[in-house]
Amino acid sequence: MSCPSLREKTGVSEAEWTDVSSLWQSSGTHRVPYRVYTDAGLYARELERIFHGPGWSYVGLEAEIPEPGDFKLTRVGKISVIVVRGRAGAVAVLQNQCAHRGLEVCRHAFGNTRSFQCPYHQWNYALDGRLLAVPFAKGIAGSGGMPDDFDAKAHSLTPLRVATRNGVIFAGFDNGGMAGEPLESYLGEKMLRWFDRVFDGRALRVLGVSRQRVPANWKLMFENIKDPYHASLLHVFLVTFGLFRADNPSRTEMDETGRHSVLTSCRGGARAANDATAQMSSFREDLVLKDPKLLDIVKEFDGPETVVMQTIWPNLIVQQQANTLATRQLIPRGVASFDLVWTFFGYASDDEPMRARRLRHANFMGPAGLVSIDDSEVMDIAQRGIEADPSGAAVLEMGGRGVEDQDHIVTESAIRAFYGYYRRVMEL
Amino acid sequence: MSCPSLREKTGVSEAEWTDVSSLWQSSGTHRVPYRVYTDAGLYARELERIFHGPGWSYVGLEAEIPEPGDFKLTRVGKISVIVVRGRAGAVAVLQNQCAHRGLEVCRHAFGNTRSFQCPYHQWNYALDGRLLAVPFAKGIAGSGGMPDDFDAKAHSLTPLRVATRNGVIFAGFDNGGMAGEPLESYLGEKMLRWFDRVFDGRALRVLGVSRQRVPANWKLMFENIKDPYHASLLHVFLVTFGLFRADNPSRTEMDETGRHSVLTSCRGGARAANDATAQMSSFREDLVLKDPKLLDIVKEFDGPETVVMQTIWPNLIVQQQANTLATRQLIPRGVASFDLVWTFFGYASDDEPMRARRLRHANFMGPAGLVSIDDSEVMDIAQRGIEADPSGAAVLEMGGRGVEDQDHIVTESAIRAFYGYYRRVMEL
Amino acid sequence: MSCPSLREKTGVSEAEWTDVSSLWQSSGTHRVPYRVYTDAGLYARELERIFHGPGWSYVGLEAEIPEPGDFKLTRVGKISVIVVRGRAGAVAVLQNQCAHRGLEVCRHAFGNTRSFQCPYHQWNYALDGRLLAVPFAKGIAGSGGMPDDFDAKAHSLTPLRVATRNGVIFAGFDNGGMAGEPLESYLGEKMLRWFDRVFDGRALRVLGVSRQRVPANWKLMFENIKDPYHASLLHVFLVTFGLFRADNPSRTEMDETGRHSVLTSCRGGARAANDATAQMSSFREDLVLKDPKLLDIVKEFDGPETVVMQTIWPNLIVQQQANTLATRQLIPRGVASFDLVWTFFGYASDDEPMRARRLRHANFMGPAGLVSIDDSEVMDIAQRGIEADPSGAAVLEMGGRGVEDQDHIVTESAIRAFYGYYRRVMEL
Amino acid sequence: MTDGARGSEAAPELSRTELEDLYAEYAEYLDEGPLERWPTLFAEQAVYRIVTRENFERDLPLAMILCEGRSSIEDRVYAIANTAFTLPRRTRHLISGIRANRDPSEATVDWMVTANFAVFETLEERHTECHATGRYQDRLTRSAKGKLLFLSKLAICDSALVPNSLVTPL
Amino acid sequence: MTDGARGSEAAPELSRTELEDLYAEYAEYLDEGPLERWPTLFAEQAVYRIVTRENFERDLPLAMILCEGRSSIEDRVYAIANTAFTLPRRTRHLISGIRANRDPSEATVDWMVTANFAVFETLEERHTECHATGRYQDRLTRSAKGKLLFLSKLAICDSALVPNSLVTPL
Amino acid sequence: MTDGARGSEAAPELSRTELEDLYAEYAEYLDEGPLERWPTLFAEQAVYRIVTRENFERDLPLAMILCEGRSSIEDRVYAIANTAFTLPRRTRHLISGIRANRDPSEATVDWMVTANFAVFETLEERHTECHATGRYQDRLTRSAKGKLLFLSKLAICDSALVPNSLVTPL
Ligand code: FES
Ligand code: FES
Ligand code: FES
Ligand SMILES: [Fe+3]
Ligand SMILES: [Fe+3]
Ligand SMILES: [Fe+3]
Repeated sequence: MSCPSLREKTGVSEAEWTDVSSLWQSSGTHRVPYRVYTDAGLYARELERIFHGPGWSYVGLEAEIPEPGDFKLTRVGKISVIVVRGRAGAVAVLQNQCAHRGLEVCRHAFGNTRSFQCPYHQWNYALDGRLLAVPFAKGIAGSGGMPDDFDAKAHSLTPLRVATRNGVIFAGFDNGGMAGEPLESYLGEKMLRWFDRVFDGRALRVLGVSRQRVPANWKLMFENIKDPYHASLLHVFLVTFGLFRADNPSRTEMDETGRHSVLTSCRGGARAANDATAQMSSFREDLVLKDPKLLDIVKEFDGPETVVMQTIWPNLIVQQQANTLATRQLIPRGVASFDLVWTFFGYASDDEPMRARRLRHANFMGPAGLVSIDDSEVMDIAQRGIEADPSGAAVLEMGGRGVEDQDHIVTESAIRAFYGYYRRVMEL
Repeated sequence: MSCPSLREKTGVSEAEWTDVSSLWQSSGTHRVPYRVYTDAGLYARELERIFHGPGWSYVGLEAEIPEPGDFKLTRVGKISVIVVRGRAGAVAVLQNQCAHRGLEVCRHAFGNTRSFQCPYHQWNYALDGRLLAVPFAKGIAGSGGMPDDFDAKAHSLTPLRVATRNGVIFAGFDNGGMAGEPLESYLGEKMLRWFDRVFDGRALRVLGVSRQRVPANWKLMFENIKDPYHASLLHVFLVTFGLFRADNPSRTEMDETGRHSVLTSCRGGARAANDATAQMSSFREDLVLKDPKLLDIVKEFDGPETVVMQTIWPNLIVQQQANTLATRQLIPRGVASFDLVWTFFGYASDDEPMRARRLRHANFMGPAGLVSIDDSEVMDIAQRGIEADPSGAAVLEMGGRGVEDQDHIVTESAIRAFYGYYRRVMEL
Repeated sequence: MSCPSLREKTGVSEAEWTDVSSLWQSSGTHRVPYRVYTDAGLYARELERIFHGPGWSYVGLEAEIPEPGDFKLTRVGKISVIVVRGRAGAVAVLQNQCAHRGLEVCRHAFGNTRSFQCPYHQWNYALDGRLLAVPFAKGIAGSGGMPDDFDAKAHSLTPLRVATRNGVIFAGFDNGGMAGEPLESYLGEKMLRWFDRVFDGRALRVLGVSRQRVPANWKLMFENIKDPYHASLLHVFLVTFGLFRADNPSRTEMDETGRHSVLTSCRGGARAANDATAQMSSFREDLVLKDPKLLDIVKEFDGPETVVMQTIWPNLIVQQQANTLATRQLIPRGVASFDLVWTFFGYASDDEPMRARRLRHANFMGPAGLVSIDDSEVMDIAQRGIEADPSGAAVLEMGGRGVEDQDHIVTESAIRAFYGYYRRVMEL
Repeated sequence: MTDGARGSEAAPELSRTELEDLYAEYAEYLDEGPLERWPTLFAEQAVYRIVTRENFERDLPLAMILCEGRSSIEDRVYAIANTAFTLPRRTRHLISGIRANRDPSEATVDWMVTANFAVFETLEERHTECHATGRYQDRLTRSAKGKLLFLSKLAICDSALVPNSLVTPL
Repeated sequence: MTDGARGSEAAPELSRTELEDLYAEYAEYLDEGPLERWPTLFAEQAVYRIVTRENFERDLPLAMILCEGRSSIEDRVYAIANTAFTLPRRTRHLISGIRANRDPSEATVDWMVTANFAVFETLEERHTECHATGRYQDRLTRSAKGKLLFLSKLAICDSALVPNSLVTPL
Repeated sequence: MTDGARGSEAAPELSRTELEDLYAEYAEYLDEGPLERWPTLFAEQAVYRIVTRENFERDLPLAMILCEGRSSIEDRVYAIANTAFTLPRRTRHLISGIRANRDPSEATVDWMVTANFAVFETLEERHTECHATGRYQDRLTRSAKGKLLFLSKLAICDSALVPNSLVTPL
């Protein structure tokens, strides 16, 4: 093929298929072979077993589609799905692929509709996916049309199983007829406690969506959030203003499988330098904001925690930092790319000052976030560094080699736990 | 490799090589597995067997290269070829690859030349491809040069076999010395009748070329043209102004192999609503053009047909709609991309009003066509919908499951016939 | 995956893995199968055996990093490396991959530093690559930190072996503990003579760097420089102004392995037309520069040679043409792309007129070079011509089929010698 | 100090800002909408054409869009909005190098204007891409009421190859 | 011959060059630096926001960057330069179709200005790419000393999808 | 109401349109041709240079194109058209943020002008791509006859990495 563009010529993907049986040289997960971030074959297996597999994927908030007929588009793994509220108020999640010839029947990120109509031949689907109408199904003037044995019921938009909890919507594919584990047991008791801290049943109000395409393997995002160690070093902004510091009381907890985890931290009062800050070249004692409104933080949850970052396998991060709340959804876009979709929200009961505060604190996060930008930049050079020579392995020995909960930040325990579960699911 | 661009990182091609023996789950072609639109291995086989195989590919019109030395560049499959009129007036088609070290010897889309000279070492080729001159072939001052046994005759620009009919040029590669079926029997009697309707021997006048790169598998283009069902639904413009309607007399005919087909329709008089239009949400009774010149159509061919769309395997569509005539050539550009090259033409004998009319009717077609834009947009989301989950299959049951000619538009018969031939050629 | 961009959809890479045992149909190298420019599998083998293999790769000039702590980034094959001058003045070459989790620790093309600090967790490395500090390695307040048996010495930035000669820096990976051939014997006596002609021990002064990404396989660049035949035909500018002409005394020399070579030519006085120019359609007797300063060339090296172009396996070209001196480094960027990095230099002892002259003569070379632009353009259509149909082979019979030194330009001997060595290394 | 278009003696009535504003409005109506305002920038008899450089240089008359008169331009707008099926998209016109010359062939108050354009397009789930670049060759006139209008507008695309569809006019 | 912004009678004091220069300086301080000069183009109470078209059209208030007042803009500049970890990059702002209208809602000397922008970004070892395109909706005012300043600036991005990070303001 | 370049008292003789037209002509001659007209925009002793930001910031003198005087610029044009082998291509220059300042170092009537540029390139069978973005740092003067000319022109490319060849000047 003659390449259509100079740029593309350089894009030759060096799919380096690995002999999976020998990929992981050691037991345990204190080493992670770099091939897991670069191998196209492993990525295909991840899509199949993890994203399109038996678990539960986050697909949105009920507050995004409050009215009957409201819908949004998103993806479970690489599969496009419509999240839609039916006439009776129930949420359905439908594969966005026409049963006739495969078109995306829905093209709008958000909207409201009475039914989904494919543009090509106007096959029309109900909000629960049922095929309602096939134009000219009976032919015209006695000619043509669909065969008599055509069964419309066998040609719906494929529905996914759906579960919601306190306004958060999860979905999953049916794999061999298995209905999937109930959402609550999937999350597990330990995780539910933290999940319910933010999603406590109060009505949510969506503030907006941010989307960024990160040029890195999706697992690097999960590692990042499961890694309290980096937060105290990379994020000068956090550290300097005491939003997260190595010497703040912190915990890392995992569910029993290791796939989910939560990182919590409790902001102390003083910004003083001390033993720990001495080890942080990130700490800048002299830094003062000209506009202190940004650090006007109001305590709104029970307990001492001021930061709670929860990661839910395989595609969700729930963020509470200062008064900014958001879900972050991961959509894999190839072995070396993923979309990070941030849905910032507050509560319907927020007063105007709180709403303004949440919007102000949103400056910390998203594609231009004063904190999160450090992470998107770091993931870029992580992927580039690894791709240049994927023959090695990451060293995950901070806080030992185990996968237990920890009550400090000097640990990579949650990442090791994550890869423990990953190895089992991927059979690596 | 460190990727040079953010964008490219997302372009990891997930070549999903299929076990071809189990690809097609059923006999017949009322199901088309989505892998045929996404699988890199099948695409490679298509290039080999279909585009670079024993058939005839359209490469242009004689009117594009009227004078000796006139040439144009195009592609047969992915192979670049020069279509050139020789000194004596005969058309040759030459592979655009220098016999020395493989350069494209010709870089201009159109032109006139006395010979083709490769820029690198100025090897010079005649208009029939013969190697005429190798600079310094005899060396300089007794040193160097080509070996005595160097046989210039073995180093020409590879000529393709060529056939023309009424000003239309076809070419093909020699496969194992087989000269290929004669063009007329390749087209077959049934198809020749329609081919000769537009190409009746009158001199043609080229009005211009349009090119678009469609982000979809090439077969989706053929399906589209072989699909009268969609035209009455998708194309609101056509339907509303009666240029094509489900209740117009229409026919679909195939050659005996099923690879070629023609779709004809006869515009009725009235734009009234009726039974059929009741089924068309596309019909807009109220729509009136402010400038009715666009619908000033003059009958110019015998017979009642007002639209004739012919598809000729593997890369040509001949279009007659209103007074706009064009060939559309398909050039595959990878498994998920093809170029569509439109050559709009009229007859040398057209008077000025007819020429103006053809140019005006060209608004219906091309990359910005009031009608054809619907198709390029639909193909985009067809490919995207299929790629998201290529595990399924298209359902082609409109008008039954057979491959016979039909005298109505409520049928996918021609597409089924196309895939019948495709399965045989591809051995799927 | 749903492709994020129209463009990318066309970029499906058709990796055409070749059965290497049957790739080269003939003995010798007067034919070069086109697959060597297009096959992703062969490219992977090239990276492994050639670029990341036991030889010496050019990585820069000492004059680029004159002071302790000065560093530059470059690549050996696809692996990112830091070239850095240590405190004591010695040059080290370090793999730019953090020993913790693989990030590029250095992001700047050039700079000066006291140590390399990874941004993610601030692991700190000395200029020789040793891991100096791991923040919180001992934990905080008795919790966390690295295991007791963590051995910092086992987690340095991987150093490459380094050799310098007269200010030119080469590096290579350790393969199975082999230290590599000494640089001088690697270059060989014949090549050293020419190498030392430009790099004679005088201090160099860097004038600047140019970089271009060429959409072609890297070997096409080497072929180009090893090909005196093209220079007298393609480069009208050179020929017309007598900077290089077929009838000038010229030589092609190879080292004994065939991997390195040098092309020399001696500019004659007169610009007159003669027998040889009669064969050159490139010669334009009438062409006169309005500003003759460009051709104000000063003889500065012993011997009659006015042009010396040396190619050193696998990634260096040393250029002396008129008074412009440069190294050209090749960095492969996929099977169909490479970066060409030009470092233009003079001598620290140059007076101002010579410095001005070198900058003026730099107009001949680089991405906009009056001469070299011909080559980058030609390589583009070489790659495109070959990719369109990689089933054939290049014909390299100019000057016979042997690989001997030649004392004229009408030869492809050096290219044949190059591929002779290539076949041995690649076991093709 | 003066701010005349070239040949300011001959066409004293075209100010820099008026000229810039016309092109700014042109881009605004296409990029921000409502698209229905776009035809109001054309004279009633205006001819609007988009052609490729390839056809233009070969003297081939084919246009990708050909509108003969403002009615025809309005029909195109209506069709884009109402009859055509198109994916959600957004365009962005950058126009620079706007240069006016008094039309020497006309006794009326007309100007020949040329400019360079780059049009970017953004589709759902995709990054913004350069969709077309090219050259405007326009003629301006004034309505009876003095409003500056396009008497003709020709957009010449540099690329012969359209990235899929050309929906929004250039 | 005149060179007034539209409605030149009402706002005779805004010259074409002054308007162009403000946007030229805006681009210069972001692209060439020093970034510290960029806040000097804003009024003390200025609000600066970058939003996506997607949120804007859905009436969702989220901004990717929200600065309420020049102090807040200065904090953002300080953070980019001093606390954020970012890869070496360079941006290039192309701005066209700058069009000023007298703000009808204000008695003070204010203008509403709209313009189209395209911002390109260049990273190490990569080619220059289009990073964002979109629309400015700005309000200008004059300082006591007569300097033209942004009273508010809203950048609406066409794409909802940022290519990795948004470091330099749009 | 005025339309002066900045410091209009000091340089009353440079109108906005004259400034814009110079850059419009510059782009036109490069993009539309004939290329032979391009050197006519330079003063006889004009220096024209294209450098990368990388070399510029490291104070390295190398230029990708260095022309010392209009003769040398004419030689470059001649070579592009007559001696160089180049593939068919078309460029498109978008220039914005043109800002003139009176040159404080000169007694003569000179201006320092800066602007941002984006240059797009289109090759056969390929889509239009962004080829380079960057910054102009120019000095203008007037010929004896009053024609505005480049006394020097420096184009600083943002990217250090050229997409294959740099054929048409920036
Ligand atoms: S493809 Fe959806 S209706 Fe035909
Ligand atoms: S490659 Fe064509 S002449 Fe050498
Ligand atoms: S990845 Fe480098 S310090 Fe952690
Ligand atoms: Fe972080
Ligand atoms: Fe159609
Ligand atoms: Fe050369």
